[in-house]
Formats: sequence, C-alpha cells, structure tokens
Amino acid sequence: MKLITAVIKPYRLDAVKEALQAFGVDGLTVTEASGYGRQRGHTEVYRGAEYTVDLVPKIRIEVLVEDADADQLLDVLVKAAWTGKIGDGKVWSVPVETVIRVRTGERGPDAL
Amino acid sequence: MKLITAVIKPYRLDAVKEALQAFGVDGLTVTEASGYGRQRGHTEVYRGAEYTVDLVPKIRIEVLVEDADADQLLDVLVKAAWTGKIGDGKVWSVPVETVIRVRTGERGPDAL
Amino acid sequence: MKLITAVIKPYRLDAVKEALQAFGVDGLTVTEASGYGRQRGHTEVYRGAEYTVDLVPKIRIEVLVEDADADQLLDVLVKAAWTGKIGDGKVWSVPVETVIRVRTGERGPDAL
Amino acid sequence: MPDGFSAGDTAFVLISAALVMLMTPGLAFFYGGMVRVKSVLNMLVMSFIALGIVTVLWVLYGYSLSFGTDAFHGLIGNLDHVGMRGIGMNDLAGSIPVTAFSAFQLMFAVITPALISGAIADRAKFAAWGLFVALWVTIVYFPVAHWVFFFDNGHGGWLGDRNGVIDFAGGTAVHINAGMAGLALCLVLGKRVGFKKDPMRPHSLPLVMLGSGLLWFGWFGFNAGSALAANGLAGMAFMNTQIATGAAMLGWLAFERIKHGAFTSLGAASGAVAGLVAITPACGSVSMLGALAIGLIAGAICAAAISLKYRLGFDDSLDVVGVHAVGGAIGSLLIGFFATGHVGQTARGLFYGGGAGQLGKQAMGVAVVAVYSFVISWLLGQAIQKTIGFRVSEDVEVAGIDQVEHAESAYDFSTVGASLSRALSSHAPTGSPVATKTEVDA
Amino acid sequence: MPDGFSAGDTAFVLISAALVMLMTPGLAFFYGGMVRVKSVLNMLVMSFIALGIVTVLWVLYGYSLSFGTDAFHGLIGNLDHVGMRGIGMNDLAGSIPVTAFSAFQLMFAVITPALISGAIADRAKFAAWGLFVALWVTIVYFPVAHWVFFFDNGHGGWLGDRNGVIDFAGGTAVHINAGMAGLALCLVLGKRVGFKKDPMRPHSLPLVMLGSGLLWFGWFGFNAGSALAANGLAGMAFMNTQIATGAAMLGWLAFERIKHGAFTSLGAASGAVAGLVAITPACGSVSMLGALAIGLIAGAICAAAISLKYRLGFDDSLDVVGVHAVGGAIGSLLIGFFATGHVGQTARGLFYGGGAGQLGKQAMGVAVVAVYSFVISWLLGQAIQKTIGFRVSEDVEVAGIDQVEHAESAYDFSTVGASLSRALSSHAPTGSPVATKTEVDA
Amino acid sequence: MPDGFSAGDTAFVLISAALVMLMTPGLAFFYGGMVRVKSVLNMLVMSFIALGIVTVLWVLYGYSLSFGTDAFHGLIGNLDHVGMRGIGMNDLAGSIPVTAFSAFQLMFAVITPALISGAIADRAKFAAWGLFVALWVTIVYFPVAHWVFFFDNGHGGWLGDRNGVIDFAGGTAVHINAGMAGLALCLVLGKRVGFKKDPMRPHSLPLVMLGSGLLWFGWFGFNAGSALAANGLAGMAFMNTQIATGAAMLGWLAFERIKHGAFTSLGAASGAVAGLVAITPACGSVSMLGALAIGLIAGAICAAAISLKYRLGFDDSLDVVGVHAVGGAIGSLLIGFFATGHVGQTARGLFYGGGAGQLGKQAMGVAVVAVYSFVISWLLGQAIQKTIGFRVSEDVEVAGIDQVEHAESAYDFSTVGASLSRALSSHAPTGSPVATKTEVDA
Ligand SMILES: Nc1ncnc2c1ncn2[C@@H]1O[C@H](COP(=O)(O)OP(=O)(O)O)[C@@H](O)[C@H]1O
Ligand SMILES: Nc1ncnc2c1ncn2[C@@H]1O[C@H](COP(=O)(O)OP(=O)(O)O)[C@@H](O)[C@H]1O
Ligand SMILES: Nc1ncnc2c1ncn2[C@@H]1O[C@H](COP(=O)(O)OP(=O)(O)O)[C@@H](O)[C@H]1O
Repeated sequence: MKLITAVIKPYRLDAVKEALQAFGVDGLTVTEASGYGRQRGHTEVYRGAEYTVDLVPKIRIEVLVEDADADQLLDVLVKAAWTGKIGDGKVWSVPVETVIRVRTGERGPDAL
Repeated sequence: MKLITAVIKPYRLDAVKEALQAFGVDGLTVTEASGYGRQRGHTEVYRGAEYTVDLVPKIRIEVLVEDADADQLLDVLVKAAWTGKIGDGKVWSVPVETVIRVRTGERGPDAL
Repeated sequence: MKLITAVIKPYRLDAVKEALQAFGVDGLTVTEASGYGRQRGHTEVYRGAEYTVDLVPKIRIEVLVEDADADQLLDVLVKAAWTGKIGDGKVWSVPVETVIRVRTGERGPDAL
Repeated sequence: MPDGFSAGDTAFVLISAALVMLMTPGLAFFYGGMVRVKSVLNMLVMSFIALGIVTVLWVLYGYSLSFGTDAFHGLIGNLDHVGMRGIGMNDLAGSIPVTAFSAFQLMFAVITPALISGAIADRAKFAAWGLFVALWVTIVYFPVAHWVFFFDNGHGGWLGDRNGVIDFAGGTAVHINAGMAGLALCLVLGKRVGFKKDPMRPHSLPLVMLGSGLLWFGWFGFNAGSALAANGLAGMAFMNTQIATGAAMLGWLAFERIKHGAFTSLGAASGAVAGLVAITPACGSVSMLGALAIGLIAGAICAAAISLKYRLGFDDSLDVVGVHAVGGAIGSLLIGFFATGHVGQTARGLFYGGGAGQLGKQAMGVAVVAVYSFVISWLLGQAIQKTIGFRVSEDVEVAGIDQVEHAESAYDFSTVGASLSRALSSHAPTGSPVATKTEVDA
Repeated sequence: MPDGFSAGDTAFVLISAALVMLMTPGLAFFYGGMVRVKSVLNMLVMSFIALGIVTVLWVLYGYSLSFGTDAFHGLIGNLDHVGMRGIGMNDLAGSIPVTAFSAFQLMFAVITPALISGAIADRAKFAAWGLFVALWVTIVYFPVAHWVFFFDNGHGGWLGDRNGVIDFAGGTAVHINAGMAGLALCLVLGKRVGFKKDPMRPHSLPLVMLGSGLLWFGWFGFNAGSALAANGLAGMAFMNTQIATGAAMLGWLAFERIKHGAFTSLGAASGAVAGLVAITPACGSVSMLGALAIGLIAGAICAAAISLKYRLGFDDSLDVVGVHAVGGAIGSLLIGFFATGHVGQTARGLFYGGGAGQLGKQAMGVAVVAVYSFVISWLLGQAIQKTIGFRVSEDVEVAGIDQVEHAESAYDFSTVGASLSRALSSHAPTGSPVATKTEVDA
Repeated sequence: MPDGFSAGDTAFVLISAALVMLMTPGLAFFYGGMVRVKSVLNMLVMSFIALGIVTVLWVLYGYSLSFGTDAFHGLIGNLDHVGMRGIGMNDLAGSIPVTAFSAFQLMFAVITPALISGAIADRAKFAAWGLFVALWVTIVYFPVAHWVFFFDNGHGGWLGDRNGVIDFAGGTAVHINAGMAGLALCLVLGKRVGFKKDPMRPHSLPLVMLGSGLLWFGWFGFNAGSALAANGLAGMAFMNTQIATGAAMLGWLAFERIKHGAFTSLGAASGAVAGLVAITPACGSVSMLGALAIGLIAGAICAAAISLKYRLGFDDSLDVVGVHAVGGAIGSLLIGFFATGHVGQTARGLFYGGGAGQLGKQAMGVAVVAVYSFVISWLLGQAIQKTIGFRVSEDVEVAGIDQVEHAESAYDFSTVGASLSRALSSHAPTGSPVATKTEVDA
C-alpha cells in the first residue's frame, strides 16, 4: 500500500474530494497547513510598521491506497488540484507497511 | 525504526496516551485533523439553508518506535483507540531511515 | 528523494526557515502540532480545580529533498532548531517514491 | 403628565431598565465563555430565549401576578392587569410612568431564569428548557417577586411589605431564587459526561470577561435603579455597588492566590459577580464601609463555596449555587449586621445597635425563598424529565449540543472554511431538508 | 437655561443618543460575525467608517439639510445651519438643547448607511464604499429624514408633517431606506463568488449574538428616545420595543423549527432584530398587545423572507432586504391596523375603528421611500462602478478582502504566531514599504 | 432632597458614571485584542484589577485627598472624608448628591492607571502591577486630580481653580498623566523579547474594535458627564466629542493610506481613541467646527507619533505615549487656539482674539503634569523593580505570561479540547496542588 500526501490550495479541496470519490476512494484525512515556496505571501500593516506574512494557507490531504491504484490516483489528485497558478502545491507517495482499521482490526488492503 | 501514524476519535486521545505510557513509549506528536470516510458528518442550518458538514474532527498521532516494538505497539494503539463504532479510524506504519533528537544530536533508537 | 519531518519548538521556525534558505531549499510545509515527551506542560487553574496541560505546542515541518542533499539538510535543520533545552524535538527522514509538482506535473527531483 | 411626575426619575428608571436588559446578554457571554466550544451557542440561547418567553408572559399575566393589587394575603397579585389592561400611557407609579416601572421590573423577571441555566450547561434539551422557563417564572418568580418587591402600605407582598424583610434589589427574589433552582435542576439532570475527570476548561475567557464587564455595567441599573428615582438613595446604592464589587474581586483573588498560587482572570470575573450579587439586597441599607466589608466577605466565601460541588458531587456546572445562592444569602444576612438605619431604611443591624431582630427577618426571607424555590423547581424539573425528557442523550452531549440542538457551530476560523463543508445544491430554493445525518459525530 | 428646558428630558435624550451611537458598533459585530473569517475586518470597518464620514458631513451640512427650516415644499431643509452656524449652546428644541437633539439625530444618520453594508459583504472596494456613504447620505438620507422627521406645524417634511405618515422612530427613513439601497447595491455589484454553492457560514456566532445584544440595548435609545422627552410616551415606546422584540424572536424561532427542525442562535439573533425593526415606526402608536402582534408577525414573515434571495437569485449577503426592508414595511403598514389613537398619535388604524385612511398614508410612505431609495441608490452604485469601480476582483475576493483592502487579518490565535510571519528589519524606523506581494494568496 | 437638587442632573451623572465605568472593560478589550494570544488575559486583568484596587483606595482615602477641602495651597485635599466619613446620602455637590459626584470621579481614578498598562504589555509581574497601581494613584493621580478638577472658588486645585488651566474632562489629569507614566514604566521594564524583530500582531482585531466601540460609547459619559448637569454645556460637550472622534478616525486613516497604502481596522479604532483623547480637555470650550479641526489634527499627528517608538527605541507596546500623552497634549494646547469664550468658559484662544495667554496656561498645565507624572512614575517603577521585581523572566515571557502568572489560557477552540489536557483525579475535593511544572513551555 501507499500513503499519498498532497499539499494543495484550500479552495481545491472540494474538487479533490469529488474526484477521489468518482475514482472510488472514499476516505481521506485532512489537516490545515501553511506552505512556504515560490508563491509569496502578503504584506500586513500594524501600527505604523509593515510585515510580510510569508506562509500561505494550504490543505494537506492524506490518502491510503492499494499499490495498484496508486499511480492512477496520483493523476486524479493532481488533475483535481490543478489551477495552473504558482502555489498549486506538491503530491508525494510513500510506501506503507501495515494499515489497520481500528474498528474491525482488519489489516492491509481490507482496512482501506 | 518505524513511524506509526494513527487517526482516531478525539476523545480517545487520553486512553491512547495512557496505553502508550503503560507500554513504555513516552513521546508522541499530535495534530488536529478532519476525516472523511464512512462516518457521516452532520447538517447545519444557516439563514434558511441547510448544509452538510462532511468532515469529522479527528486526532492524528505520530509515534516513532524501534522496529522490535512496532507490532506490539500497533496492537496497543488499536486497542486503546477502539470504540467499535464507525469512524474509529486508521493506523498505519512506515519505515523510517533516520531519527535525530535535536537537543543531543543522538541518532537512531537512542533518539526516541 | 526523502521526506524530512521535524517537530521543533515554535519559536525556532524562523531560524529553521533561514537556515534552509541559506542551504538552498526554498519550499517547506508547516503544521501546528502538540508534543508530549520528557518536557512537561504546565498547570492551569479553573474554578477551584487544578489541571495539568501536558501537551506542549510544537511546529511540524516537512521538507522534500533529493537523496544527495538529505544528510546535509538534516544537519542544517538540527542545528537551526537547537536550543539545548529539553523539548527541542525530533527530526526524521523517510524515503519517498514519487513527488509531483501540481502546477506543472513535473515528477521527481524537478518537482522540488 | 400628572402631578408628582418627575422627568428626571423617569429618565433614570428607563435607562436603568435598558441597563438591566443588557445584563441578560451579558450573562449569556459570562456563561457562554465558560463552556466548551461545542456548547457555546446553546448556553447563549438559553439566556436569550428568556428575553422572548418572559417578556411575552409578562405582558399576558406576569406583571399582573407580580404587581397587581394583592389578591391573597400577600401571596400573589390579582388579574386586573392581564394583557396590560388598564395601564394608560400617563398613569404613574410613584413619580414615574407605570410603563417605565413595568419595563424595569420585567427585566428582573427575564434575567432570573436565565441565571439558572448555568447550572445545567451542556446537557438540557432546548425545548424542555423553554418550557421550564415559562412554568418557572409563572409558579416561582412572579409570586416571589410579589412577596418581596410589591409594596402597598402593608397590604403588599408578605415578605417585604408585611414582614419587613429587606431586599433592596433582589438578593432573595433574584439570586437565591435562581441559585436554588439551579441546584434543584442540576440534581434532576445529573452530572455531565466526564464531570470531575475532564477539565472542561472555559473556551474563551475574554468572552467571560466581556460578560462580567457588561454585567457590572448593567448592575448599576439593577441596584441604583431600584431606588426608582434619581436621588440620594440611588447615589448611595450606586457607590455601594461599585465598592462591594471591587472589594469582592480582591477578596476572591486573594483566596485563590493563597489556595492555588495564582490570580486567575476567571477569579477576577467571578469575584466581581459575587460582589454584585451580595450587595444587591444590601445596597440600600448599608454605609460605604459596610459595602466594603460585604464585598470582601462575599468574594472570599464564594471563592471557597464553589469547590463544594466537587466535595458533595453535584454538577452545578457554572457555579450558580456557589455564586448566586451563596452570594445572595451572604448579602441578605449581612444586612442584619450592617444596616445603619440612615440609608434607605430605618431598621438597624447588629453592628449599629439594632439587635438581632432584623437579622431574624433576613434569615426568614432567605430560608423561605430558598426552600420554596428548591422544592418547586425540583418538582418542575422532574415533571419535565419524566414527560418530554429534559436531558439530551450521552451521544449528543459528547458530540456537542450546539450541533444537534441548534444545527450550528459557534466558530469557523478556518481560512479554508468554505471548503471544509459542502452545501447541497438543492438547499434553499426548494427548502427540502437534506438527508439527516446517519450518525452523530464523536 | 431658557424657559421650557427640562434637565430630565435632556438627560434622557443625551443618554439615548449615546445608546444609538453604540448601535453602529453593535451592527458591525452583528454583521461581522456573519461573514467568513477572511472578510471580518472589512465588514466591521464598513460600519465604523460611517461614524467618521457621516459625522463630519452632518456638521458641515447634513443637519441643516435635514432639520433646517423647510426650503422647498417639505423636500429639504435650508442652509442656515451649515457648519452648525447659529446653534448656541443653550438654544432649545422643545424641552432640550438643540445640541442634544442634533446629536440624537446624527446617530440615526450614521447607522442608516451602515445598515446597507450587509448586502454587499465581502466584495466592495473600501474607498468606493466610503464615497458611496458620503453621496448616499447627502442625496438620500438627509432629504428623506427631512420628509419624515422634520416637524414644523405643517411647514415641515412632506411625508410626516404635511401628509400624516406615521413613523415614530424610522421604519421608513432608516430601515426601508437602507434595505432598498442594499437591494440596489447588491444588484449593482453582483453575487459573491460561490453564492448558492459554498456555505459561507458565519465565522463567529457569539459575535453575532453580541451584536444583536448591543443593538437591542441601543434600540431603547432609538425608539424611546424618539419621544424626545422622558415621559409616558417614552415609557410606552420602551415597553413596546421590548415586547415586539421578544415576540419576534419567538416568531422567527417557531418558523425555523417548523421548516428546518432546529432552533438556531442565528435565528434568535435575527428574529430579535426583525422585531426591533418592525416596532420602530409603530412603537409610538400601538398598545402593548399590538406590539406583541407586530412582533410575532414580523418575526415569522422576515424568517420566510430571507429565503427569497435564493429563489430570486440576488445575493443580499446578510439579508438587509429580508430584515430591514421587509421588517420596516411590516411595521409601517401595521400601524394602519393597530394604531389605537390613544398613545402618541390620535390617528386610528383599521382594528380600532379608524378606517383605511391611515393605512393608505402608511402605504404611500412605504412606497415613496422604497422607490426613491432604490432608484437613487442604484444610480449611485452604477456611477461608482463605472468610474472608480465598486467591486474587487475575483482574486481578491477569493484570497480575502481583509488581506488586500486592509492589509490585516482578523485573528491570530496561533500560539506559535510570532513565528508564522517575519518582520522586515527595515520596517518602521525608515517607513520604507516592503516589496509588495508578487501574488495574492489563494 | 435639599434645595438646588436636580433629579435630571442626578440621573445624567449617575448614568454617566456607569458609562465611564464601562470604559475600563472597554479599554481592557482594546488592549487585550492587540496583544498576542499568550498574554491576553494578563492584559485584561491589568485593567480589571484597577476596578478593584482603586475603588477600595478611593473609599479609604482617595476621595478625600482628591476632593476634600484644600489642605495645602492647592496641592492636596485634607483627610476629612477618610472612609467616606461625613458624606450623607442626601448631601449635595452642586445640584447632585455627593455620592453621585464621588461615583463619577471614582471612575476616572480607575481608568487612569489602567491606561498605563498598555505600555508594558506582556512582561509585568501581576503582583508588582497591583502594587504599582495602588502607589501610583496615591502619589500621582489623587494629587493631580486635586490640582485639575477640584474647584472651590479660587481655594481649590492650583492648576485648574487657581491658575486657570482648562481641562474639561481630563486631558492632563487622565491622559497626559497616564501616557507619561506609561513612558516611564516602559523605560524601567525594557523592551519585549523580539521587539522590532517579531511582528507581534494583534491576536484579535474584532476584540480591539469592540474595545474601541465601548470606549467611544462610555466616553460620552466621560466628557458630557463632566458638565455635572444635563444642560446645554453637556449637549455641546457631547456633540464635540462625537465630531472630534469621527474626524480623528478619518485623519488617522488618511495618514495611513498615504504612508502605507491601506486603511486598517486598527487605524480606525486607534484614530477614534486619539480623537476621544484630544477632545477630552477641549470639549467644553470649543465650537463644533473647532472640534472638527482638533479631531483631524489629533488623528493625523497621533498616527505619525506612534512610529516614534521604533525610531527612539522605547517599547511602548500598545502606544500609550503616542495616543494618550500626545493626544492629550494636542487637545490641551489647542484650547489655547480654539477656545471661543462662548461655550463652557469665557477664556478665548488665539484664533478667537484671546491672545496667547490661555495657550501659555495650557502649556504650563501640560508640562507640569507631564514632568510630575514621568518623574514619580519612573521612581516608583525603579523602586518596585529593585525590590520585588517588576519584570517577568525571559522564559516566562516567551512561554506566555497568561500561563505562568494566571495559570490559564485565553482560548480553547479545539473541538477536541477535552482531550488535549488531563485533569488530575485528585483535583478539587482535596485542593492539593498538583506537582508544579518542571519546566516552562517554550
Ligand atoms: N521542498 C518542499 N518540501 C515540502 N513542501 C514543499 C516543498 N516545496 C514546496 N512545498 C509546498 O508546496 C507549496 C507550493 O509550492 P510553491 O513553490 O509555492 O509553488 P509551486 O509548487 O506551484 O511551484 C508550498 O506552499 C509548500 O507547502
Ligand atoms: N483511505 C484513507 N486514507 C486516509 N485516511 C482514511 C482513509 N479512510 C479513512 N480514513 C480516515 O479514517 C477515519 C475513519 O474512517 P471511516 O471510514 O469513517 O470509519 P471506519 O474506519 O470505522 O470504517 C476517517 O475519518 C479518515 O480520517
Ligand atoms: N517517540 C516519539 N514519537 C513521535 N514524536 C516524539 C516522540 N518522542 C518525542 N516526540 C516529539 O518530540 C518532542 C520533544 O520531545 P521531549 O521528550 O519533550 O524532548 P527531547 O526531544 O528534548 O528529549 C515532543 O514534544 C514530541 O512532539
């Protein structure tokens, strides 16, 4: 199995969720994150001083998938998250040894 | 070494912490997350319109362990997080190459 | 490629960002986390009762790097995050199979 | 306007009524800040709904039961003013229009049941709470207000007018009354899931401070306004209110510092409220130094009293008993010691050569209201629990009462908020409800 | 002070003016709580800026246009008081100083444009909004206030003084006026990105409740203060305000419960505001039971009216039309039914044997103000849109208007906040601006 | 009540006192919103505690030192009213009860030290702050209030009564006084860790706006109430307050827009406060156009003044100097230009043909209070720092003062809150403190 992690623009989350569902993957875990990269942040003014806020809000998604689905899912995910503007984010995949569904104790692909 | 990640129901965190401590693992890192899966969210009403909030609050736990302890720890974790109701979450493990304790620079199992 | 994850003291984030930039790595993803370990939390008082808050705020950083840079980057990161006081945190690295830049679809090292 | 009318007094009482009205939202924030994030809205609306229900009942019959001509030996008013019948725009009550008097008194009737809600935070069905408020003001508050506040030259309420129990602005009728009802209800509903185990920390202490600030501000209307005139007595009640409140804040903080080693903001807020409560009955009969003493005593004792619930094991969630019942009783009883005879009343307390007479009367007033309120409230609570049910299920409580009872969540601070939920395309135009949740989040 | 002066009335009107002033911040919180976290500050400042702009214009010429001696058949005041010329410290308006009257009326002029802002939340350029406020009060509010509020024994404003349209405290001049302007502007600016698709949930319902609490409190100044004296009429207006507001809260909640199955806190807050709006024109002419009826009706109808925007497809973001235009119209028209002839006015409504005459006048008042406000506001909006531009770009709207228009973010709750951004070392001493962002966040 | 008594004036002053009381919580929110999330509660309680400490000292001796018969050439009051001795319920001060006057003045004494706290945000030991407040009001505020506010036909305070320095409502006694004390203390305590490097952004700008809204509202009591009667002067002071405040908001925003390219909500809030400060001394002596000018000037100059701290390198954290000292001085000096001689005073300023005489007096008033306050405050600060210590350790500051000094955290918005900490089972019943933390979080 693989763990696919995607760091995307927040307002693409809906599209990604829908694309994954269409693809047949029904579960995912989401965390709020901030990203730092080529996309610049913005400037804020406080009491006569200016500051750059260089971290940009991002959404971090984790999906566990079977090995066989991994490549296709990467494509689906990248397509759904894409806007073409700088800051669209990264997607990466890591091999996973064990996955357990807590409720049933199932392991491996059955746990997904 | 392994990195064990668990996505669990928030109110099981205490039980998990206690179980890990009893098992002899004293450190962990926690993030707040939201999960999407078979467990459904809830409906909210705002100004004459209804919405479904489909992401459910979850706690995401990361624990680094020695290879030898990994399997047992998985069991301990799953047991402590279990409620038997839908949405109990997932636990997975990934192999880790290096671990460093920042304070001392120790590497490998000593860093845990 | 490697995924390097660091859990550090929040107020070291600036130093880490600067060190990575100096090293030539321009992107990273940050999440807020809480840590539990040897460093103790603090006590709070509410309405005639005392509580221990045992989770301490931490910053969790993820950086994707090429294999060749990984070791050096670990050193840079650990050095920048270091204060020498308990609770300085952990850094670990995990092998990554694929990395994609969403905007361009580039894969592998080019995507970093 | 008729003879005896005073525009100055009218201005004072009308603005005071507005100040007292603001206390109910103030209380909502004071309580709302103290609960966990999953039940903030429920806590707020429990107070706000009292503004709706009690106002309507007041117009229908509450004013008449409380301040209609006595119908039965000082126990209740008659029905002459049902639907506010017979109240002309220019009719006077003392030097002010009856409408102004009635507005001022209405605000007391509103906040009293709202005070109770803190005792049963996080676990009461909202519809059941609404029903309780309606029944409780009818059977408990309106009569008790008649007993304590209705004066008619010895033909008025039996506690105040006929038996000389001093309660300037509502130590018995409002605070002991609400406090004992809170005790009764938290016994009926039982403890919160996790009581004594989970910390259940306040989700927003700034909101608590806001609530206490608004309460303090509004309380000048409550206490000084109870003079029903802009005169020296009002000025004295105003100063006494400020003094006791400041002193009680210091008293509570000192207690905390000694016992826990830290001054807390919640202690400052709670101490202030304890002082406000305690001086309420007494602000028209004690000197400024007396007010100082009452404040210090009330602050320290209430700070100690709130830990009783852990020892005795009742889950008075936001300390309605420890602050309102205890504070109200302290203030009412201390009149028996500190009344100077030179302020609003001629009765003197023990320390001013008046003997124990007044103290006895005060003790009677406290006891009567406490027992009456506790018993009736307990019966009402049981009746509701046994019929439509008063307490939500454990699942609902764990998931959060806001979500289930109010279909809302208090905050959405996520910069990515828009994406973390999804609107159904079919939402409003048709008004067709979406499929209801299959399982409550937990 | 000259003869006829009353210190009591002056105290009442001055404090009422302060209460009405507080309504503008109250409104800011009511609206600000309802928007998403990325546009809170913009919403707040849209109200606050009215306190700046309108106050200055009032002094320069607004007071004179509104309350100067009639210059043209009841349409507008003359310029005698430009720059507040000719207003002495001790000159009277009735029983109070002109300064007090002018302060009280100023606060009405401030809040009216602020009310409009809710219709165009999240998407208006701030400078364009400021310009709109200045033009709108000049061309719309000052004249309409003259029509409705300026009395001079039949030589005053044409709606109120010359044609007997009853509007005690501003149902037409304030609420219908603002509501219709809101409708016009949201048509000019168009829908928010994601309207009908994204939930756009309120980011802080406690802030909404705070706003509604402050509005309720301040509204006693608005309505009772409109008696311009601390007398029986003020008392009646006060009671009617409280009654209609409480009843409207219940009416709205009942509607919601039936339609959606839940009582929401936003419904409680909105219902209260709907009741306040509806009783505003009527509080000086109906009985307390009449106020009860008006409140219940307004609560339920406004609750139904806010879903019109989904059906008709205009994005009145925070329901200025559904609450203020509709609520103001309900209250104004119901005077035609419920006026008793015994409160502030002698005109009677249909239910009190007065025939349809007053109802006709009320309908005219509603129609005139609605049409005038809609047309002029639409033209003003278009003119601004075509010249300096009124709406921000889609990029800005998605990233959040606070960030781009105000260079701020509303909250920073991160315990790690200090590190999540970096100050430039060159920041303040030199004042040199940092390199501006290369791209807006999205 | 005795002859000369006015119920209208009494109503006005009592309600004004309540309004001024609300300013202290308002200030707490204004300041509390501006600090980082880790020191919110400390900031709030620094203000609230003044309500406790100063109230108690006022009753004990403060009122007597400030407003007792002059004891020493206009420098201080005598001790006749220690413990409020000799103040009867119906005794008058002018047309109002002495109790009302005393309550009104007490609220000024409360807010003045609270104002100072903003200069030393995030880094003062709470017990040391409490001690400072007690000493400072005793040695600085009570005497200065006597100098400026105590009138007794030329036998009163030396600045106001004996030397004709005009300060209607406290530009010198309150604002310059607090501002210079703030400067002294921030020099004594030193800069915050990270000053000029970390952004230290406001954690909640809505809280700041709430604070400024409440301040604005309460300030009508502060300024108009200082007429001590509900008359034309009060009306004028009221209008002037509103005008200057609105204008200053515009002035500040214009400055910001020009310098930084954006209108900020913090600028709107700060501009309003700057206007309120500047008009405070002047609102009883200038015309409405004068108030407009003062507001605009104060808004723009204060906006510029706050960046001085970066240039000169003192960490006046929340700009007490830039807003209160500078704003108070602007308002006090501009009286020397804008006093018309027709409002509350007969003295005329430069622009009204009065020559430079009044300007000289004003300059003397400003200088005397500024120097006195700075010197004594610096000495007091040093004395506390050298003995019990005034500043917390760097570890505590980095971890957050709320946690260490108050054992609380301001917010807990986590839906998973209950689990993110663990209650000790042994917590309340026994009251035994848990093992204290081994290391502060950082
Ligand atoms: N080396 C990296 N390691 C981890 N995350 C990264 C890295 N580089 C970029 N990111 C994440 O990807 C996001 C987008 O990167 P950015 O350079 O701004 O745009 P783009 O990917 O379009 O070139 C960043 O905000 C950050 O969260
Ligand atoms: N494929 C997946 N990848 C990542 N996280 C998942 C996946 N499926 C489920 N999860 C996580 O597990 C949680 C529980 O899953 P759910 O399907 O609701 O219940 P259960 O595990 O009991 O069948 C989800 O809320 C989500 O956080
Ligand atoms: N076994 C572990 N797995 C995951 N994270 C850990 C583990 N042990 C510690 N951590 C993280 O590292 C942080 C610092 O650990 P701690 O034991 O407090 O100090 P130190 O690393 O200096 O010995 C913790 O707060 C936690 O976030």
